[in-house]
Amino acid sequence: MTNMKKPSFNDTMLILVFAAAILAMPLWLDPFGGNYPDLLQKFAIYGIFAIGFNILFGLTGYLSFGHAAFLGVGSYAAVWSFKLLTMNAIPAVIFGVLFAGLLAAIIGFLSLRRTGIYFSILTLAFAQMSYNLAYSVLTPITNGETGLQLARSDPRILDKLFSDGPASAGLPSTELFGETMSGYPGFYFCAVLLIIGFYISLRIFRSPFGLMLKGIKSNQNRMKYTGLNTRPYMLTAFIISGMYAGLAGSLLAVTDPLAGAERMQWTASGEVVLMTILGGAGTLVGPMLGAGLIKYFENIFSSFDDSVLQQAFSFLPDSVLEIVVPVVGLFVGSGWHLTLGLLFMIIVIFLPGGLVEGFRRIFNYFTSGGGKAETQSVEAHNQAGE
Amino acid sequence: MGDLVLHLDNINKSFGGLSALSDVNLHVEEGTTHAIIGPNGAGKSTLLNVCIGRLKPDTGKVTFAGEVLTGREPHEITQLGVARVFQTPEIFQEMTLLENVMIPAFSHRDGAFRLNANKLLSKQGEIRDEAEHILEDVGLKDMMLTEAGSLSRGDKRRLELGMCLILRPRLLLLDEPTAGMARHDTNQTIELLKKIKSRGMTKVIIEHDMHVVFSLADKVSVLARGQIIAGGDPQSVREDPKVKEAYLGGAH
Amino acid sequence: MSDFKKSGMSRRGLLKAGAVGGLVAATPSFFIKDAWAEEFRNNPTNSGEVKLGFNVPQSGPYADEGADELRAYMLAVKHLNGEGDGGMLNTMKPSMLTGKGVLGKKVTYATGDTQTKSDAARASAKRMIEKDGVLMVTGGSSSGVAVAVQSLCQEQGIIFMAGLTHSNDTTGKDKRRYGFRHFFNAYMSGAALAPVLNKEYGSDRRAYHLTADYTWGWTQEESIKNSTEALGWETVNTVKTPVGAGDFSQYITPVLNSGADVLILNHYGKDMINSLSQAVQFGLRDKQVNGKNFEIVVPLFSRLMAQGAGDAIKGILGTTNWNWSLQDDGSKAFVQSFGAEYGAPPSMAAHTCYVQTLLYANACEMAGTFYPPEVIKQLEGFNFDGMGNGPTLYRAEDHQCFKDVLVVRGNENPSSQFDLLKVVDITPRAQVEYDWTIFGGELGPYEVKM
Amino acid sequence: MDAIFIQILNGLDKGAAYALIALGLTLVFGTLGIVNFAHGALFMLGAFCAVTFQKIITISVKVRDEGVTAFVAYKEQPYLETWFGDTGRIIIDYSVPLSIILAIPLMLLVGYVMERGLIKHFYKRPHAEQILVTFGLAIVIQEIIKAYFGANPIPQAAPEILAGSANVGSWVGLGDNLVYPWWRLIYLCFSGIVIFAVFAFLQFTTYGMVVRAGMRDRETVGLLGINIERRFTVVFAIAAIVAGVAGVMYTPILPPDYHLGMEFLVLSFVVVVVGGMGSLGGAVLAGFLLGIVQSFASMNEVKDIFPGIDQIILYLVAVVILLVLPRGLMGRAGVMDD
Repeated sequence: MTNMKKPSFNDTMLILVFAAAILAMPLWLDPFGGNYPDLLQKFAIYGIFAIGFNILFGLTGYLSFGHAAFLGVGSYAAVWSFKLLTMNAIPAVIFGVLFAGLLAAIIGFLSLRRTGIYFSILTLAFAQMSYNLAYSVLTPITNGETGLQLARSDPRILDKLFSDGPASAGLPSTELFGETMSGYPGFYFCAVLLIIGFYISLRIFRSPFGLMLKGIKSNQNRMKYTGLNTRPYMLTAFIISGMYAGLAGSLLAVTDPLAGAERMQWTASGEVVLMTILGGAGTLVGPMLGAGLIKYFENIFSSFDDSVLQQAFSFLPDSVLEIVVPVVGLFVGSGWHLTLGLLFMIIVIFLPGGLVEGFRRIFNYFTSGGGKAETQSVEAHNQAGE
Repeated sequence: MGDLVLHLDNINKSFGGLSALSDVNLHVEEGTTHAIIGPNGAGKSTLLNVCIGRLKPDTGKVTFAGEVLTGREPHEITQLGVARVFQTPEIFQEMTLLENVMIPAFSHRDGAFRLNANKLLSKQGEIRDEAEHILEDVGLKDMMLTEAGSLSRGDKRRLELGMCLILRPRLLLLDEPTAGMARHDTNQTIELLKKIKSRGMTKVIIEHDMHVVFSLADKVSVLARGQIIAGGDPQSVREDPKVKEAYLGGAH
Repeated sequence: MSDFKKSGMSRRGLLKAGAVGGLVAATPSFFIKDAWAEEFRNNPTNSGEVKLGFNVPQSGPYADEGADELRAYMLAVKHLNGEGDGGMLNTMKPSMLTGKGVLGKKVTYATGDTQTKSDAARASAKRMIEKDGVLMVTGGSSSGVAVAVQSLCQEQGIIFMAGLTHSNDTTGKDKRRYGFRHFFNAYMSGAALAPVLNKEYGSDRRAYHLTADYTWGWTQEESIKNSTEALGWETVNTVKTPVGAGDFSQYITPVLNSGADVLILNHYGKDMINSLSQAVQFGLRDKQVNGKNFEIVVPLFSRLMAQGAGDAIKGILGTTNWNWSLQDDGSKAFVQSFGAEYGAPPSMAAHTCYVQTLLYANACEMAGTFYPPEVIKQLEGFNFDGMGNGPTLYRAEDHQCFKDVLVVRGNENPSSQFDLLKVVDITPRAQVEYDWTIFGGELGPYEVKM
Repeated sequence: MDAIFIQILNGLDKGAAYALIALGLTLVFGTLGIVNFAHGALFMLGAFCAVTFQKIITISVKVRDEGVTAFVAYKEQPYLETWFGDTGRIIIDYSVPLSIILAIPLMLLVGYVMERGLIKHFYKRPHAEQILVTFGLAIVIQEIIKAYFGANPIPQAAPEILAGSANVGSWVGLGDNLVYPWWRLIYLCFSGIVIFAVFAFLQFTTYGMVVRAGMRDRETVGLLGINIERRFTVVFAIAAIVAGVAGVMYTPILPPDYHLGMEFLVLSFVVVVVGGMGSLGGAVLAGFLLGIVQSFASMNEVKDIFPGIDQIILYLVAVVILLVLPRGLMGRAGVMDD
């Protein structure tokens, strides 16, 4: 996939198309019922999470099953920043990334002593310990099951320093230099960070560092006998990817200042694994697509109840309607998990390589050419086309 | 010839009571090609693995150019100038030949770890030129953008050799470089090894094929049942009755 | 304030327009906010419908409870729109509900899945608010979710009518101006249970608590401990158990020789089902300690949990918010129409959800507007009757409902598959009331800046 | 002393459950090289075999339920009871152990269909894709169960005679105060038998020997002209049956619901990996070890010193073991190292 002589023109195009597609999401998601701030924010945030995860898993092949811990720590750090320092989003994001990076350094240092499934279980164990402690014993720091929330009585030292007016009656909201970070502004904030994150990921993919990581994935033994110390490379990749997760976690808190412990549970770790594989591990835009698809299902498909179906199929005669609605109802609304499960199976059975592979096939079908050189443009195409 | 550069002193290694190497002493001169021969199960591969740090000997030590190799990490040993070609080629199957060779090129230029995350691969002109040059040397330049996994076994071996050569090692360890090759490929490999001989690096070769040994080696040591039973220039080893008895006599 | 009903465009439409404009001008929708300050979120004035958001667990351990809640909501919508037999519309006093929708608008709804996770519940509630344009969010089956969604609704200026939530925190330290709880709480469970425990088991008992290790469990443990210790009981030990432990054997066996003669299980849902059935298997109920029969108490349980626990629940004392066997007019009317619709009696969660919907609708009628601060003012201090638990008050200071509390026992001889709980006693409202200041917290403002 | 003895029993009992689940998982891991995220779902399916069996033998006539007056309701009387009287009642009483009769063929079928229809196409695919497809399958199985049986746990009673507790204290001379539920003791014995049977099958039959050889080196066994693929089907079916009967027998201890499998999934992976990849003995050992450690960590005396230790002990032990022993307790080199 690395094309040495490829002029960076293509990458520039890719970034531009990607940025345009992300910023235009409110437009093109509207017909799909996906245009509302919360979902758009989730797309961007989980996109960041998945892109970061892909730097570890896609490049090095190390499957971490504990990335949710970094997401959670990012959230907690951000909410504490809101509580103690200021409602401004910037310090929250910085703290989220830093603390997640710190935790990633510790967990990575220990877990990277092992490879393969042993590594996966070590990361899983660390994350589950974090989750269980956050849920119970660490409640003074995490507020347990309910999740860490803002309170009017929080110190917010910096905010108090710079404003002398009395606090407003309600809770303050997160802001970026006066702009409230919920709703569409929050989305654009996340989107900009997503684009930056994507750009960094692209640069890593195209850098000698990225090449080394791919080398580790391909043949760790040869890497060692090539004179390369694989541990620091791995640890760096792990920390970077943990920092992406921390960024995503802090953005979750920025757009909605509540940090719950279940963000760290293994199911959350599993979700990002599924997103990445579903979209296409090791591809640039795949994880982002996977994240979008899963979040779309979770938020939109789960909302199709019988009354919605009745409306959607109201063009059918009543007798048909009576059959169609319950049957379709099995797969949407409370049955949305079933559809998701089926989707996982169908995609992995028919499209090894994930969604990106699917788009590539479609693209190749139409151009009836295909080959390595087209990879990048195909990916760019995917972005625009989705 | 030159000074002794590789020393194996009193190496003992046993696996669960079974002695694989007993009291092996071996000294290799700089710039020579030293072949280690011996019947199957004589401990040749074990010896090589001890040299490269993959196995830790029970006693004894390996010294290379004044540095003790025993107990060091593989990447440290490699950075000291020791490279190895494996019996089954260890290459990056999913990557292009060019990438396969570029990775060791970075290792040679930047050492065991340098992040380089802010650089673009496409801007690494000199590394690429070097890689292409090496690929030309081993005769694979035409295929440099194909995936390494699709190569024939002989080509894979040559690729691996190229990956080692770009490291500019002082010592190259080769584990049966022609094993499982057709005669044509074997000859090509011999030619290649002869060509690189002129570069003045020290080589230790483990080999079954006597044709290869006698075309390349300056010195030969014979290993049988974990012990060195004979050594010297090829001609004298060939005529050593002990060797004939233990190895050549039995085999031919 | 007076012209809040006059609005040109819906806010949602404006948001969309703002987003599109934002792309071009790089100045997203925020410029609109000041111009429409008197607007309130999702104002339905120009639409013929009013939309409510039913946010219930549809997956995860409480999915069945959530499904029952949803049934109740749909029934409530029917009744509000004048379909069906009207249910509690006919028994509620005082009531301004007409059966012609709310304020002349047809009631519709959107549903969502909380997954019993704070994040998912908030995401789902946000979808309803931002996309579906609901005016009120209701539902849920755990306190964590209730607290999380309640605080979201406060920020968003949307009224939240809590579903099943029993923690003291919901109307205690985490109470919100926009959140209302009809369900009772741990404190009230303790206060209601104590006299019955005294009567049944005497005042000289030694209790051992197993407590689910999270906020609800702790408040429950504290409440029960306080009220039993006030009776003269001794607390031998309080042990925290991990949520979702599954096998509780390692926590149950130490009870056997602890000298305790009562085991109190501060567990809910699956934890309760598992710990109770396992405790019974360990022969706790056949034991004699200190010359008394060993007893197990489950301070909070529901019919669905009783069903899951099977025979183990028989004879166990606890409290419940409501039970379908109640014979007052309101309960009878509700059970009848629910049973006729779905072929099974409603659960206590369903009852709460149904009542909450009617209460909200009625408050809108009383206020004559959907403007949340006015609706809130109507609900605060609202006294009503005919909804199943006798005369009930929505206390203004903490938005907690006060009503009689049912003390129940697992039925030894159920007459039907639904007849699992037997009402032992009804502790009158006066005995479970408490001073709202003991739990702290503050409600926050009526007006929410948007 | 009493407390320690009883916690050892608890630990063994827990360990038996862990070991049984891990056994099938590691078998599939080791021989087929498949990361089966649907293994928990197989355990759950087994538990629902018990539920189904109970449902079948209690198929009932609907009788008007006089106890409900508010609306027209019906109650049910099992045919088995109407036809066979007391014998019928006894059969119903023993429905849990008897449902193994249903579980074995059903799980065999499920295992066979799953392996032939899906798993076999994934032998050569990357682990990540195996995870995705088996996880998807687990969700589908789970949702189907939920659609049919609901989400609420369904209680399964042990036979009347085994519902109480055994006086184990008097057996070992520790006084009368130590009781332990009969069913848990039976579960312990049962799992011992199943584990032994699986080991015996692998150790003493030629069939099993080939499978074990295949675990070590699939290619070589393939070269010997043995149809290893067919044997893989059998192995997978065995794993499914083991998970299934473990699920059946666990129902009186833990009333099953559709989510049961997911709860055991993570745990069973931890057990397998701590035991060491490709090692059956390791998985069993790890199961019992983790069970006992967990029981002891939950003792009040321990919790007083380390609050919350019981929340994390499993993972803590796993981390320590994996950091000290690179391949778990008894893992072999080269299996799933990458």
